[in-house]
Order: sequence, then C-alpha cells, then structure tokens
Amino acid sequence: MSILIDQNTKLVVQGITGRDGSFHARATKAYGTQVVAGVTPGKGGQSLDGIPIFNTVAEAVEKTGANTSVIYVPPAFAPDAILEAAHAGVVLVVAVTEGIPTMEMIPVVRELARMHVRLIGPNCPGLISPGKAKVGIMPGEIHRPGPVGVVSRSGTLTYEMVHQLTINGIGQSTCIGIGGDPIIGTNFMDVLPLFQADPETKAVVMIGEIGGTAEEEAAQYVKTKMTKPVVAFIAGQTAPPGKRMGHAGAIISGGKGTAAEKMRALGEAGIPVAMIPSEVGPLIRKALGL
Amino acid sequence: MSILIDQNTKLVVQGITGRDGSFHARATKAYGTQVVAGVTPGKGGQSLDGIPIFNTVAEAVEKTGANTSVIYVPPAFAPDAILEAAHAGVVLVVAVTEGIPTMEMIPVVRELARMHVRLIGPNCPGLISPGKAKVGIMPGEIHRPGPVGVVSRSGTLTYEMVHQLTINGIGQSTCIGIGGDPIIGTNFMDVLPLFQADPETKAVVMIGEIGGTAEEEAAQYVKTKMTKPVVAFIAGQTAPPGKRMGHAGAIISGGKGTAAEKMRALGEAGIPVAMIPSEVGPLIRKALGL
Amino acid sequence: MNIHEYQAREIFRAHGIPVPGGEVASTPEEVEAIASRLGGRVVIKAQVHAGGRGKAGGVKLATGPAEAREMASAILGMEIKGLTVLKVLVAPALDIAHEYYLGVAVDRKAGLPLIMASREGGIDIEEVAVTRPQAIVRHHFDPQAGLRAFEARQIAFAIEPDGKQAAQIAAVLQKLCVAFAAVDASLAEINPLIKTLDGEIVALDAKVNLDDNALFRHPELAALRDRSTETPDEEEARQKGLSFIKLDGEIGCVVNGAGLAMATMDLVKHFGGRPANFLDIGGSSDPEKVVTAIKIITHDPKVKAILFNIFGGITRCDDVARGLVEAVKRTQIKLPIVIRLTGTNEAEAREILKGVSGLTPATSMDEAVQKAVALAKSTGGAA
Amino acid sequence: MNIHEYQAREIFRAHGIPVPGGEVASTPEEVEAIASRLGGRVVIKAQVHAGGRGKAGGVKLATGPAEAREMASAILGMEIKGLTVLKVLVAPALDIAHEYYLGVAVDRKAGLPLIMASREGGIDIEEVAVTRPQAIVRHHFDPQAGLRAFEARQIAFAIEPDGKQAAQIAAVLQKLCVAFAAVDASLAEINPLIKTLDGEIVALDAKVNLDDNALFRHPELAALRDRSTETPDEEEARQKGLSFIKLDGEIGCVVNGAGLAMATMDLVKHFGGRPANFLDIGGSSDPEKVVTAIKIITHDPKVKAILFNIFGGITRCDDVARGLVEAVKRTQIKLPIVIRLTGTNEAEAREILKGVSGLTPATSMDEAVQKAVALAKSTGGAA
Repeated sequence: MSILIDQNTKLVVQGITGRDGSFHARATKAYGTQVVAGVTPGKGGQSLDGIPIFNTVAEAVEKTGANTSVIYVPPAFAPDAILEAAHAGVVLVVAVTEGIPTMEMIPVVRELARMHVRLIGPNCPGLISPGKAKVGIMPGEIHRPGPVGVVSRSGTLTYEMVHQLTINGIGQSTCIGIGGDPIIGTNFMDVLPLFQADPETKAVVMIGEIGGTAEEEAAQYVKTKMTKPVVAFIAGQTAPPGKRMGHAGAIISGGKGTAAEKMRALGEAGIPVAMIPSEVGPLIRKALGL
Repeated sequence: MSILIDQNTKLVVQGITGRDGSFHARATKAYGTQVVAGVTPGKGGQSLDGIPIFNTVAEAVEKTGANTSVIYVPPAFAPDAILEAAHAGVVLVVAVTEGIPTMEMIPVVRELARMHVRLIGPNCPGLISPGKAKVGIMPGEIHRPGPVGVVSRSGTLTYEMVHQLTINGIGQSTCIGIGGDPIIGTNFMDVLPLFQADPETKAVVMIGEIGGTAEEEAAQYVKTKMTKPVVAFIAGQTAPPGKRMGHAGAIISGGKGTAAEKMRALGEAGIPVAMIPSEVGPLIRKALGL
Repeated sequence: MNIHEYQAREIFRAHGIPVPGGEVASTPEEVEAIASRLGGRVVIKAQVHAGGRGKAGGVKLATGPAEAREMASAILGMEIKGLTVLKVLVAPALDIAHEYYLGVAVDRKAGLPLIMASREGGIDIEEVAVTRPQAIVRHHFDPQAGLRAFEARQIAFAIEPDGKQAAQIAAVLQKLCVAFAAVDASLAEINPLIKTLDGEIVALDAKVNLDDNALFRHPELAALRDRSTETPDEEEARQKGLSFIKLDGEIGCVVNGAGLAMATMDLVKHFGGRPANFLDIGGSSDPEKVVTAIKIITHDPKVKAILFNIFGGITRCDDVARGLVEAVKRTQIKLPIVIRLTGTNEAEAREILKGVSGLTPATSMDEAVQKAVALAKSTGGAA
Repeated sequence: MNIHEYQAREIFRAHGIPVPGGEVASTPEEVEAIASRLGGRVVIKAQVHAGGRGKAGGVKLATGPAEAREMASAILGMEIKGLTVLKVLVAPALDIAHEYYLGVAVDRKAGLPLIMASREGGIDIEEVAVTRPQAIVRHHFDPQAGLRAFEARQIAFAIEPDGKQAAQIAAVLQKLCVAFAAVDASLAEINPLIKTLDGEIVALDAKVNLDDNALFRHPELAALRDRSTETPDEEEARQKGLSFIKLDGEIGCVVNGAGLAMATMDLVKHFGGRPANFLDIGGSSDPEKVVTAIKIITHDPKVKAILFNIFGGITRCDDVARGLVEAVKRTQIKLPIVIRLTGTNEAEAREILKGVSGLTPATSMDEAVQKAVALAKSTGGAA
C-alpha cells in the first residue's frame, strides 16, 4: 500500500497545454501514472501525446473517471482551478502553482475542507508513491519503493532526503511535499495519521522549516497518537531572525518558529532529530531496526 | 409539550430600546415568557422594566443563559443582528423585522443552517406555545392551550385562524408564523416534522398563500411521512396574476404558485382544504374526531 | 420594482456587459435625430413594463431616419397590455448569427440565486422551459462567493462549444451575476444575448427587476421608478406606506396584513361580491393611513360599499377607529361601511365608533363580508 | 513587502480610517515648511522599515517650525537598526486620552486572518502578548464574509466600555479589515489607536506589510517599494527572480530551493564555516540566473569560496552548468568553486563542466560543504 495515490489514481492535468503542464504531464505519464485527461478551456477536443483535452474538469471527470487533479495554471487563475477540480468531484487536488496570493487561498482551503476534498499545496512539488504513481514535479528516478513515508515542507530538500534514503538502501511508501506557503491544504498533522494507518509504512521522515508552528503541533501528535517511529530534520538553524528566506512561510516572527524551538519540541516528543541531512539515513535505519 | 418554545425558553430581545422592541418585550414578559435580557449596543448596563440590557448578545447569553433571541432591529441592521444571535450560542432566532433585502438574507439563512441554529422569519409574527411562552408580536389572549399545531406564512390571517379555533373550543400546542419573504429560515417542511414528533400535537392547521411552491412540497411530506391529520387553507384565490400582493412572497409567476395549483396539490395529498376561513374550525374538529 | 430596458441597459453597461449603442426618446422627432446620428438600420423598441412587446407590435426595424420617425409615431402612444408607450429606445440594428438566453433570479426553494442559460434564446423562453426543459441549463450560485470563473465557463461551454464565444459568454455571465447582486435585483435577464456575424457576444435586450426591500440602500435606483406607470392613487398609497392594488369590483376593502387582505377578497368573492381593491394598511397604527385608504377607495366610482376587516395585533383597533372617524369627518363619505374590528383595544374602538352614523358593525369575518356584499347590492340596485 | 508609515496611512485614509493630517519630507527645510502649514505642535517620525523607532530617537515632538527643523536635522540621516533615515513624516501632535492597539495578520495555524486588539496600546505590544496575553483580544474572521458589524462591536466593547468610543473603534476595525483584504496585506496594524481628549478615535500610527504574491494584481502598491532600502545587489537579485539575502560569512552559496538553501547554510556552519548569503535560484533553469548569482556573490569581498549545491528536478543540471561556464567566462572569477550537481541531466552537466578549470567537484552535499569550508580557510589564510 501507500497513501493518497497509487495504481488506481486517474489523473487530470489542469493547464496541460502550458509550458510546465505539458512537460510534467509527459513526465508523469512516463513514470507510469494513469494520466487520463487534460484541461485547458477552449482547447477541448485536442490531445497531448494521446491524453484527451477537455474544456472543463467536470467534463474530464465525467468522460474519463479522473479522481485526482494536478494544477499547473498561473497563480492568478489557480484558486479558481482548484475549486473547479473540487466541484467536479475529484477526491485529491495537488496544486503545484507557486505565488498564489494568501488572501485568495484562505477561502479556497476552507471550501475544500468543507467539501472533504483533500488539497496538497499550493507551492508544493506534489507527491509520489514509488513504483505506483507520481503526481507532481519531483524527479521520479531517485525514489525506490519501500517502508518509509516522507512528509516535507520543502521541494529540493525533500529530493535530497529521499536521495539519502535511497542510497542508504531504504525505499519509500509515499513522499509528500506539503508546500511552503502560509496557507496550505494539508499539513503535517493531516499526513501523519495517514502514514500511521498505512500498513506498508513502517517509519516516517518529517522535514520541517523555520516559521509557523506546524512542526510543534506534529510533535504533539507523534507523542500522543503515533506508534510508528518518526525521524525529523529542520532547515534554517542559521537563518537570521526576521529575514524572509524565499518561502513566504519561512519567516521567523516574534521569537516563535525558530529551528531551535522546533528541534526542542521534537526532541521532547521523543523524536530523533538529524542535525545534518546525512544523519537521516542512519537514524531511520536505526528506527527500522536495520 | 409543544415545539420550539415553552416554559424553559429564556429570551433575549435584540433592539429592546426601540419603539417595537420595548413594546413587545413588555407584552412578551406580561404573557409569561422568561425575558431574561435585552440588547442595544451602547446601552449596556441600563434596564427596561427589570430586564437587564447588554451591549452584545454574547454578553447577554453569558450573563443570563438566554437560549432564544427575537429581533426587532431595523432592516438595514437585522441580518447582522441575526448572525450575532446565532454566533452568541442561542438555539432559536426569531426575526420579526420586515423589509430585509433578499440578497442579504441569502447568506444569513445559509450560515444559520450550517451552524444548526434555527431561524424563524424574517418578516414574521413569531411563535407562541399558549400558556407557556410567546416570542413575537401576536396578541396572546386569542390563544388557548390545546392539541392543534398551527403553521402559517401570514400574520393577521393566522390570528384570524387561531381565533376561529379558540372560539370553536380548540386550543393550540404551538402556533408559528414562518414569514412571508422569499427567503426564510424555516419553512412548512421544517415545521411539520416537529409537530409530527410532538406528542401533545394531535392535528395541524397549515395556512398558505399564493407564490412559491412551499405548500406543494409540504403536501408531499404530509402524504408520505405524516400520520397526524392536517387541514389547510390557501389565501389569494382571487389574486390577479403577476400583481404584487403586499408580501414579496406573494407573486404569481409563470402560472406557478397559484392558489388553485396549491389547493389541488393539497387535495391530492389527502389534506382537507377549507374554502373559507370559518371552515377550518369544523374541519379540524372532524379531524380530531370531536 | 420594474425598470425599463433602457435603464437596465445602463446597469449592464456600468458592469462591463457589451450592449449596443442607442438612446431613449419620447417623440418621433427625437427618434429621427437619434437614427440620423446612429446611421444605418435602427431598431425602435417600446419601453413599457410588459412582456410580449414584439408580438404586440412594439418593436420595429427601420432602414433610416425617416422610416424610424414614422414607426416611432405608431409605437409612441400605443397600448400594450393596458400600458401606454411613452418612450422608445432607438438602437443600431445588429446582424445576428445566433441568439442565446441568459437569466438570473432568486430561487426561493433553494434559497439561492439561480442562473438559467440556453442556446435557444430570442424566442419565448417560458415556452422552451415548459416544452424542452433540458434545453435550459440551470445553476445556483452562492452570492457571497460570487459566480466563480469555472462555473461561468461550465455554463458557457454547455450552450456554446466554440472556445472564443464561450469565453465571452462566461465573462458576460460573471458580470451579470455581479450586477444582479450589486443592484439587489430579483431578476436580471438578457434575451436575446446574441452572437453577431463578426463573432462578438452582445446583450441585445436587458431586463432587470429590483428588490423593493433593498431600494433604501440604492437611492439612485429608486429614482428610476417610472411615475407614469402609476395612477395618482397608487402613488399616494405607496408614499403613505399602504400596499394597494386597484381591481374591478364594487366592495372596497381595508385590511391589515397581506394574507388577511387576500383571504378577505376571496371571501367577498365566495359570498357573491367582487373586491374593488387589495389594500393592506400594514402593521402600524397610524390613523392617517386609514384616512388615506378611505380617500383612495372613494375615488373609485364603482365602489358601492366599504369593508373594514381588522385583526388587531400590533395594529390597535382604537387607532383604526380614530382614523375612520377622522376620514368620515373629512371626506363626508356617503357609502355604507361595514366594520369588523377584533383584537388589541377592541373595546376602546367600539366606544369611539359609537356615535358615528352609517357604520354597520360585524363581529366575525363571515358576517362582515356578507353584510358588505348585501349592502353593495342594495346600493348598486338603488343607483 | 514592507511599506512606510506614510504610505500605510494613505491606505488607511482611502478606506475611511481617521488619520491625523501631515506630510512626508526628506529635508529639514521641507519639515519646517510643513510644520508652519500645520501650526502648533508637530511630531516628526522617521520613515524606516524597522520597529522601535521611538526608543532609537527616531520620533520627536516639536513645539513649532524652527524646533521641527532642528529635530528633523537630527533624525534625517540617522541609522536605525542599520537602516538610514531618508524621510520623515511630519504630523500634528494630538492630545491623547488613551492608547489602544489594533492589528490584523494571517494566522497560518487557523488558516484565517486574526484580529488582535488591546486596551493597552502604544507600548510594546509584543511584551503585553508575552506577559499578559489576556490583555489582548483575539478574533479570527472569514475574509469572504468580511468582519461583521457584530464581531467588530464585540471586540470594541471588549477593549472600551463607553458606547460612543466603542462604536468608533468598531467602525475603524471593520475598515481596517476591509483595507487588509483589499490590499492583500499580510499585516495591518494601528499602534497606537488613540482616543483624543475630545473623545475622538484616531489612528496615530500605521503599519502595513503586503503579500509579495499579490503584488501582481496591485501595480499601484508594488510601486510603493522603497528602492533606497535595497542594495544594488538585492535589487538586481529581485529583478532577476533570485531570492537573495546578504549575510556575514565567507562561503558564497548558490542553491535551488529555499529549504535546501537553508539546509546548505546550516551545513556550512556545522562544518565550521560561515555562509556569506542565502541564495535560491528558484525552480526554473535559466542560465542567466546563475550568471547573476555569481556576479552578486563576487561583489562581496569577504567571500573566499563559492559553493554550488543543486538538486535537479525542474531545475536541469546542464542549464546550471551552462550558466556557470558563462559566468566564469564573463566575470573571470578567481575564487575557488565547489560544485555539486545531482538529479536531472546530471551527466550532461558533468560533460559541460569538464573543461572548466578551478572547479572542485563533489558528489554529496556533505562532501561539497566540507570542501568549500576547507578551500575558504586555505584561501583566507593565504590572503
């Protein structure tokens, strides 16, 4: 097993005729994901490498049975695209788009939550269940099927971590980048119970960043509810306070959300924290009893 | 028993220092309702005939345990007052105010439904459980406790009907005026199940008007779900099509919502329909086996 | 409140919906001048609060200014469903490739605004709704969120497969919904919305009804009311806060509450009479309203008897009685009056009315209506 | 994006929040002229993107134009937290009866804007938040519905019992929330909001931070950016789409992705070095970005070595390699460069970099960082 996506995922790609959309639609299909449809308003009836294109997600879902959507439309149109996917009846929406205004995402995240449609992102690399399906922009070839769930706020840092696992001989059940924006659809707290419930996942790597308190809340959950081992890493130990570090989310404000605080909270919850990325492999091997 | 209000109703009157609010707060208290609080922003700390006044409904609820609110504030401020009551934690809001813009009521009705707070009205006389409590503007003295539930879209026509029942020796369990506006919080369809479930109510009088299809839907409910007898009356048999009859709700449009159509639907559901108001008394006596 | 097409067009234009040019006129001379300015073929459209203008001959195509003047002469002053045409809209005639229908109205049952859209516009949409309901796309939207772009696209693609036109229709639809909410409409309709031969989408007609309850917050819209469509009596009733509709019978009715007023009219008919009006004096107790009510009713020469049916709640019977005394004094009314007052301060009211002659009291609604019908018949017979 | 108090005041004013008069000035002469126009006592406030202006001596009260000029001379040009004061706001000094705090910010955890209000404004609100959290009223609101009047009243009455002032505070709060949403703020703050001796509520200070992601739809707000607060390097980085922050160390870092960039900096520190910067070249593959990155880094004389850490995903390693070759060619860079490229098109990148001298390859992140630290130390020692 795995979580959220697998062989049964039927993907519709919104913005499939754009530069990023077409590139990743092809790469995703090449990885083995069932890419059943694309959507670009006004280009209905065309196709891309055999993937049929529709004017609306509703029509794509109706005609192809798509159950998952990935969003590659520009930030000005992405919130509407996310809502379109949710209202069309998919159960999972993955928003890769970076740069969506926060105030636009607030009602969108609330509406999807009310509709019980899961949203990953925005501003995220997506997710992959190695050997089964990938939905997003991560390089598929660095992943291997296996027992470790990965959940991360970062993009390339996640690849680095997965790479560490893979070269240490440890495969992954599912790897999820939840996104770096202040307002995201799915947080650590939402993903950890899924890994806890997934029989294939034996341990979890959680990769946090400075800013916010999502890691602290996750630590509390791990301490009180999780039986599977969790290993963590926090980026930004040397970040100067109050400076913006590229991610809107990565702002240290008012002494809260520092790497030191997060690492303390994780440590107090009994979670081993890697001091440097290359410690993650050995820590997870130990957690798995290897 | 009775429905929605009784001896345990603790009422807060919003707009208690206004002309209508103060008059009806006194009349309601005189009838025996527990009027525990009034609200007028900026007049917190004052009182009216021993009823303490607060600046906010939240404070009134917190200090007095009010569980029901009645709204006498002008139409421009009434939607906000309704939301204030709902968010302050009362379970029932009765909006007497007439003249609220339809587009303002739409989100308010939806929000209260989401919150599971019952709204009666707006543009309604309120409700009364004779001998126990009244919340609204109806003349209390025409009512008598008894076995008949009354639900109506009208104001004074309801009084007329109740008067008919009382002089026919038939008392009422609860009488509810649901209001004449196009968008209201509680419709026939919401009230009938309550009467059906109330052991004290043995029969129901339903008073409709031209416009909309609420009576037709109610007829369907009565036919399929209700075991208690229902007697109906429809006002507006002589109303000319397309003319506005004072109530925003009472517009005949496109051949739908005429008195004749409603009476046919009620008849087909096996509901005796009084041709004139004075027939309601005898019909209900018959229904009760008197 | 109804407003005219030319006024609705301005609302559409202000919200960015493409509408053709054109101006409104009240005389054939003005029409000729406008047609000259516009050049080419023009369409002349009667501005009245009634549907079916086209069938009634209220919409004409003219090839130039002279013909426009001639046609305007025929249309101005004509009657459509009892309403006199006092104004016409003169607009350039466009070449139509296709006609769609777009409308938004409040759906009470769902408690939401409902969008109706059809590929079959221009003709009688109500006919389409009855005979081929599947030809009308229906979609509710949440006014707090507004109509989303994707919803508009879904509806647009359902009535127009071409991407370019669908995008334009979607844009018009979003703007129509914004306008609908912004002006507190109860109905906003474009029939037909057309595709021109050049492939452009244009709102060829415009219909907007406004929510009376919301006029207090739109004084600029309240000012659009066309006084010429009201009789002086109707205008006075509206200004005094009475709800009044003139009917055809011989029994003048004064009632408090719309439901009771309708039930009273029904009862008049039931007992063999005909109501002369619908009149709801409303919930307050202002004696002046009663005076106005009597004045308006007695303006109608057909009225043979007046029926008061008041169930006091907020309305206090003694206030109604005072108004009646005052009205009798001021208007020297000669008609028989049947009066039934029940409820709040009923006893005080009876005391006040004791000395007034010509009043027939009644205790029940049935009795009151039967007496009024009988009096009207005897008066009518004597007249 | 940060904007200045005088700019935030204009946003507040445009949304109907009462703010005192006053103007912005860049010279003591202008300050004197403004003070003359205003008359009476004036306050002179440094306009810098830094808190604690008052404590730093950046806010002064003057009794008249001459004193205002004198004080402005002291404030203009002073440094507050490393930022030079180039502008001051000159405003009439108001008589304060009470100081409140009002603020709105996005609360990530709740996923909603959070209002914070306190009766104890003016002083350090962060101090209040830590020592007496109960003195701050917190309330989330739904931006789609807007802050309702009743919510605003509840908050206002919680910090001010008097009905008249509470009504004014509630109105300011609703307008503040409208402004917050309208400009896509991440923070909007009034500290202090004051009650004057006349009982009027006035926003004496104004602080607004804007959401960078939303600037594309507010060109008029994007234009408020104060270029004087950026170094030329920072400006160039921003314009080229690089995320760049200057730091104090000797290892220049070029990384793709913010998380990996932070982790790289942490690792530099872990292995005994100090990062000279945070630099994220982002997700795209434009070789020009690499050229710009190198150029900016080499402007810093403290830098002794450059570290490339690239994990190719969307970013293609060969594009980075091409940029590096181009940069070496154009800038004739002399510094040692450690380069670690993994992922998409890694092999092609290696091929491209084969002929370039002075590059130290590394296969893992640990190895790359350790080599860079060692090289910086040896270079530093030699210097």
